Amino acid sequence: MKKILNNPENYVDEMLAGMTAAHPEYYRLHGDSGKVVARAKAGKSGKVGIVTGGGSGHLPVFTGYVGEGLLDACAIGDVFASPSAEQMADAIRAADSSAGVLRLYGNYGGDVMNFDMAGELVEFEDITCTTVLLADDVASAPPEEAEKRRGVAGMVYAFKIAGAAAEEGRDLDAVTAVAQKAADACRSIGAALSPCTVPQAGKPTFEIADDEMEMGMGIHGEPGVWRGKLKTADDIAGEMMDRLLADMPLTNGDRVSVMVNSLGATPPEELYILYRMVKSRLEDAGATIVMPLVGRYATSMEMAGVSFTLCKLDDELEKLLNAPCDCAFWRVG
Amino acid sequence: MKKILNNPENYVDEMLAGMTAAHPEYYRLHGDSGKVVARAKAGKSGKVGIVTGGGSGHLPVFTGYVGEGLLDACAIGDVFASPSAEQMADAIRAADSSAGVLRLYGNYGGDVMNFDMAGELVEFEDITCTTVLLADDVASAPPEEAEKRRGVAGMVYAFKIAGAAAEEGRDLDAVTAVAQKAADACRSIGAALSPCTVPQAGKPTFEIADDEMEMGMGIHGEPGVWRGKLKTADDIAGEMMDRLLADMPLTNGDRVSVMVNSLGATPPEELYILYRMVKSRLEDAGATIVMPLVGRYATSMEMAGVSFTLCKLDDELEKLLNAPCDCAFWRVG
Amino acid sequence: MTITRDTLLAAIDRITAAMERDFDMLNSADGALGDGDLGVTMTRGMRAITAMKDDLPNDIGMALFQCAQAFTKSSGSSYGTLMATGLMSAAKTLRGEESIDTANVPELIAAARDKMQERGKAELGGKTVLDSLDYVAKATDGADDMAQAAADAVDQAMVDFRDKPATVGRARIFGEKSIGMDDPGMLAMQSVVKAATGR
Amino acid sequence: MTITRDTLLAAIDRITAAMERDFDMLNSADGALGDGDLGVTMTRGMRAITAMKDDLPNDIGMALFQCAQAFTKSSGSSYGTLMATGLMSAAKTLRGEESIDTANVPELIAAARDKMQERGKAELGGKTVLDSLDYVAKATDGADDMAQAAADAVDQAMVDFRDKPATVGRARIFGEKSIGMDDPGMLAMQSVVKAATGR
Ligand SMILES: Nc1ncnc2c1ncn2[C@@H]1O[C@H](COP(=O)(O)OP(=O)(O)O)[C@@H](O)[C@H]1O
Ligand SMILES: Nc1ncnc2c1ncn2[C@@H]1O[C@H](COP(=O)(O)OP(=O)(O)O)[C@@H](O)[C@H]1O
Ligand SMILES: [Mg+2]
Ligand SMILES: [Mg+2]
Ligand SMILES: [Mg+2]
Ligand SMILES: [Mg+2]
Repeated sequence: MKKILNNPENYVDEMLAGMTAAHPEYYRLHGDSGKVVARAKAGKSGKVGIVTGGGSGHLPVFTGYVGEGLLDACAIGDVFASPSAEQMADAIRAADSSAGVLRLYGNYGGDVMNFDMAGELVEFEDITCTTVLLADDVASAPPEEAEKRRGVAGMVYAFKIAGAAAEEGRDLDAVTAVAQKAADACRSIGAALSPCTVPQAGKPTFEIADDEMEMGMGIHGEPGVWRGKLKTADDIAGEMMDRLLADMPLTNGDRVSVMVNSLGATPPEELYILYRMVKSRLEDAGATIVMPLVGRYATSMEMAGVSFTLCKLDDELEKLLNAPCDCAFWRVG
Repeated sequence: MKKILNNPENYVDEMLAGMTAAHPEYYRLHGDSGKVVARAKAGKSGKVGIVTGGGSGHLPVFTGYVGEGLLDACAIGDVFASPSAEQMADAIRAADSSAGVLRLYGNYGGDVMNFDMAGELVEFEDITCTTVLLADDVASAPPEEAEKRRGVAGMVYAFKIAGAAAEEGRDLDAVTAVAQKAADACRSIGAALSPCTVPQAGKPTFEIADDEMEMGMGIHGEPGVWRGKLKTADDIAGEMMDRLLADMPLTNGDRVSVMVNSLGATPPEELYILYRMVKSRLEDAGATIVMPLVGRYATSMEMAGVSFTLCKLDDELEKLLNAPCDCAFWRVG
Repeated sequence: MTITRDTLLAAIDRITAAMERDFDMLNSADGALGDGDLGVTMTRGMRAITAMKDDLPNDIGMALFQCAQAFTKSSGSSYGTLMATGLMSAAKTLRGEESIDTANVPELIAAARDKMQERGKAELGGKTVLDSLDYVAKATDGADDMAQAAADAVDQAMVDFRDKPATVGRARIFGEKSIGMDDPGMLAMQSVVKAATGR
Repeated sequence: MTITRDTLLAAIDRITAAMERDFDMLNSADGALGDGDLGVTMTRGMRAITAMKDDLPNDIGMALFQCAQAFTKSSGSSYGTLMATGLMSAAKTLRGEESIDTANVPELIAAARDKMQERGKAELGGKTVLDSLDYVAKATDGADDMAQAAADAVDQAMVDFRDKPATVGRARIFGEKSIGMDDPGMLAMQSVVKAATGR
C-alpha cells in the first residue's frame, strides 16, 4: 500500500493542520498539545459535553465526528495509538460547559486507561465525567465475554444518538444512559482483504495472500475468526449477517439501522453490491431498515475490506438517530 | 488490488441495484436497459434537464450526482466503458420535461460518439439537446490542443453549477452557457500510485513498481507526463499546483474553488496532508479559496492517487456553486 | 452479382466465428493502445446479431438497420458505435431493396466511411478503421474480383499504416510509441472483411 | 542504604541507555503479540525524562511525579500509562522526602503494582508487567541483596510465565498462540529493573 506522506513523524500533525484548514467552519485545534480537536463553534452553554478519542488513521472516526448533534471534542493519538491522558484531559476541558462530560469511545486497553486517568486529572477541576464504552465487534470475544469486545464502527451510532440527546438538553445521566443503550444495541463484524501501513512503521500491519481474506479481523489488523480464500460478495455478506444475527437475533417488526462500511480502499461500488444481500437478509428476518449507512464511516486508512454494523432501534433511539447533525463527513436532517 | 465481487459480468447491475436500494429517496432506475439512473423525485416540470453518462467505476461520478441542484439523469456503462447510445437516449428522455436537455459529460471518444448518436435518436421525439464537454485534464494535451483534453473531476463543478442554474429556472441556452463557462474555468491534474482492477478484465489496469508514482496519469490508467520515484506529499502537491497554475495563472484577488480528490484508496488523512500545500500555494498566488472540496468526488474504484482541480470563479459561478444541492454523496446548503 | 438476405446470413456466421476466434487477439491489441475491450465489443455485437438473425427481414436495408441496432444496444464502445453508424448509412440507402448489386458496394462503403468520419470527428490517415474502409472502397471500385480486392486492401492498409503514429481515440495518447503497433480497429476490420468475403 | 536524587539520575541514564539498546527487541516482541510500539513508547518516555532530568527537584516524590508526567505526555500507549501510574503511586507516598530508605522499596513496588492493577483492570497471573512487579516486590521483601533479588525476580518471572497464555491487553486475542512467547511488557520490565539495579 503506497502512501502520500512527508516525514512520517509529522503525519498526524499535518493531517490535523490540513483538516482544520479545509473545514474551519467545523473544526478547530484546542489547547497546545496539537492533538485535541473541538467544534469551531462551541455547543450551547449548559449542554452536556461528549468527548471521544483514540488513535489516528480511522477518519471520519474520531475527529471527523466533532460537530453539531455529535461530539464536542476529541483527543487523537498517533496512528493506531492512544492519545495521552493529558490530551484526553484537554479534550474533556474543551467539551465541558459545566453540565458534565460523557467519555464515549471504543474498548481498547490503552484508551481506557488513559481516559480513566484523564478523568482523575479533571476531577480536580470539578468536571464530572461519565463513561460509555463501545464493545460492538462480535468477532473479538464470545457473547459470554461481551464486555471484552473491541469497539469499532458501532461508535458512529453512539456518537449520533448521544450527540442528539445532548443537543436536546438532557442532563449527564440521561445522555449517558441513552449512549449506553445505543452501545448495547450495536453489533459489528469486519472482514479484511488487505492491510494498511502505519506511517511510522513503514510496513503493512499484516501479510495476506493475494487470494485470501480474513473474516472478523479488527481495524488494526487484530486476528479474526478465520483466514481463507476470498469468497464472493454474496457469500461474504451472508456470513457476516449470519454472525451478527446469531449474536443479536431480530424478529418480525424489529426496526434496525445497518451500516455497510468500507475499511478504506474498498470502493462504494462494492459496498452497494454487498448491500443487496444485507437488505435481503434483514428483510428475511422481518426487520425494517431505517437509515441505511453505506460508505466510509470508520476506516483503517487504505485497508481493503468492509464492516457491517447493526443498530437495533426502539422509538427513542430511532428519533435520536434521525435528529439533525452536521460535520464535514456526515449530515442528517 | 482485491475486490469484493460476485460474477464480474453482473458488477454494474448489482452495484446499481444496491445503490438504488440504499438510497431510494435519491435514485431510481429508469427505462428497461437497467443502466439509466434518474432522480427519485423528478425535477420541477419546465426545468431544463441535465444528463451525463460514462463508464462505471468512478463513484460518486457519474450516477452519484443525480439529485436536486445537480443532474436529472445518467446513463452508465460497464466499468470504464461508455454506455450505449440507446441508454443515453433513455437518460435524455428521463431528464426531459420539455425545456430541453443539456448533455454534460467528459471528453472521451466513445462517450462523445454515443451522446451524439443519442441526440439524433431523441431528435425524432422533439427533444432539444445541447452539449458541454469537460476537458479539464491538463496532462492529457498541451494548451494549444486544449479541446482534446480528457474530462476528469472538473465535471463535478460543472454538474454543480449547471444544476443550480437549471434549478433557478434558466432556459436551455442559459444553462448551457453557464455550464460551458464552468467547464472553461476548470483545470485538473492527477497522480497515480497504484492501479485498479476492472472486474471483467480481472487484472490491474497497469503495472507500477512499489516505489513509483505516475504524474498526470488519467483515471483509466492513461499514461501521464512522467513516471518515477514516489515523492513526498509536499513535492507532489507542489508540482501539481505548478502545472495547474501554469495552465491557468491566478492573480491577486482571484476567487477559486479547489478540489483535492482521492482516486479511491488514498485516505482523507493523506488528502489533508496535501491540502496544506495546496492552500499555501493558492494563498501565495493571492487567491481566495472558496468552498474547498477535500474527499472522494471522482474516483477509479480502488486506485491509489489524487487529483487536484481548480475552478476559477466569477460572481455568477460562485453564487451557483454555493446554491443548495442534495444527493447521497454531496450536500450543499 | 447480388447480395441478398441469404448472403448476409452466411456472412454473419463467418464474421461471428472470426470474432470468437480473434477475441483474445483484439483484446490484447486494444490493451496495448487502449482499454483492451475490442474483442469484447466485437463478440458481443456479433452474438447479438446472431441471436436475432433468423428474424432478419428480406428487406436488406431493414436487415442492416437491425444489425446496426444490435451493435448500438450491446455496447457503448467507440468501435461498436462506428460499426453501427456505418451499417446505418448503408441501411438508409438500401431501405426497401431485397438485394444489393455488388457494383454498388464500393459506393456504399465509401458512404459508410464518410458517416463514420463525421461521427468520430477524425480525419482519414489517422490510423483507424476509417483508413481500412477507405482502402477497401478505393480498391473495390471497378475491381474484377471485388472480394479479393477487399481482402487485399485491408492487408495493405495494415502494412501502410503500421509505422505511422496513432492520432485518434485512446491510442492518440501513446503518440510516437504507437509506431510499429497495429491499430486494433484496423485489425478488427481486417478480420471482418476477410470473414465477410470468405478469405 | 538510601536512594537520593543522584541515585535516581544515574538510574535514569542506565535505563535510558537500555531502552535505546532494546528498541528493536521490544518493538518486535510487541509486534508479535500487539501493535509493535513498545520500543517506541519506552524510548520516547525515557528520552523525555532524560531531557528534563537536570531540572528534577531534590524532593524525590516530586521528582518521581515529574517522571510520571513525562510518560503521560509522551505517549498514550498502555505501558506508558501503567509506568506513569506506578511512578505516581510511589511519588504520592514519598512527597516531601529527599531520600528513599531501601527497606521501603518492596512496599513501594507492591503499592505501585496494586495501583497499576486498578488502572489496567487486570488480574495478577495474566502474564503482564504486573506479574514482573509482583515477583520483584515479593523477592526483595527481606532480601539481603535487594538489587540482586530484583534482577533475579524479573528473570524468574519470564521463565515462569513463558508457557502460559496471555489474557490481558492486545495479546489476549492470541490466546493459546501466545504460549511460549514472552510478554513484551515483562521483557521491558526485565530490562528496566536490570538497568536500574546496574545488572
Ligand atoms: N474517433 C474515431 N474515429 C475513427 N475511428 C476511431 C475513433 N475512435 C476509435 N476509433 C477506432 O476504434 C478502435 C478502438 O475501438 P474501441 O476499443 O471500441 O474504443 P474504446 O474502447 O476506446 O471506446 C480504434 O483502434 C480505432 O480504429
Ligand atoms: N490492562 C493491562 N494490565 C496490565 N498490564 C497491561 C495491560 N495492558 C497491557 N499491559 C502490559 O503492557 C504491555 C503492552 O504495552 P503497550 O505496547 O504499550 O500496549 P499498547 O500498545 O497495546 O497500548 C503488555 O505486554 C502488558 O505487559
Ligand atoms: Mg477499446
Ligand atoms: Mg472501451
Ligand atoms: Mg503496543
Ligand atoms: Mg500502542
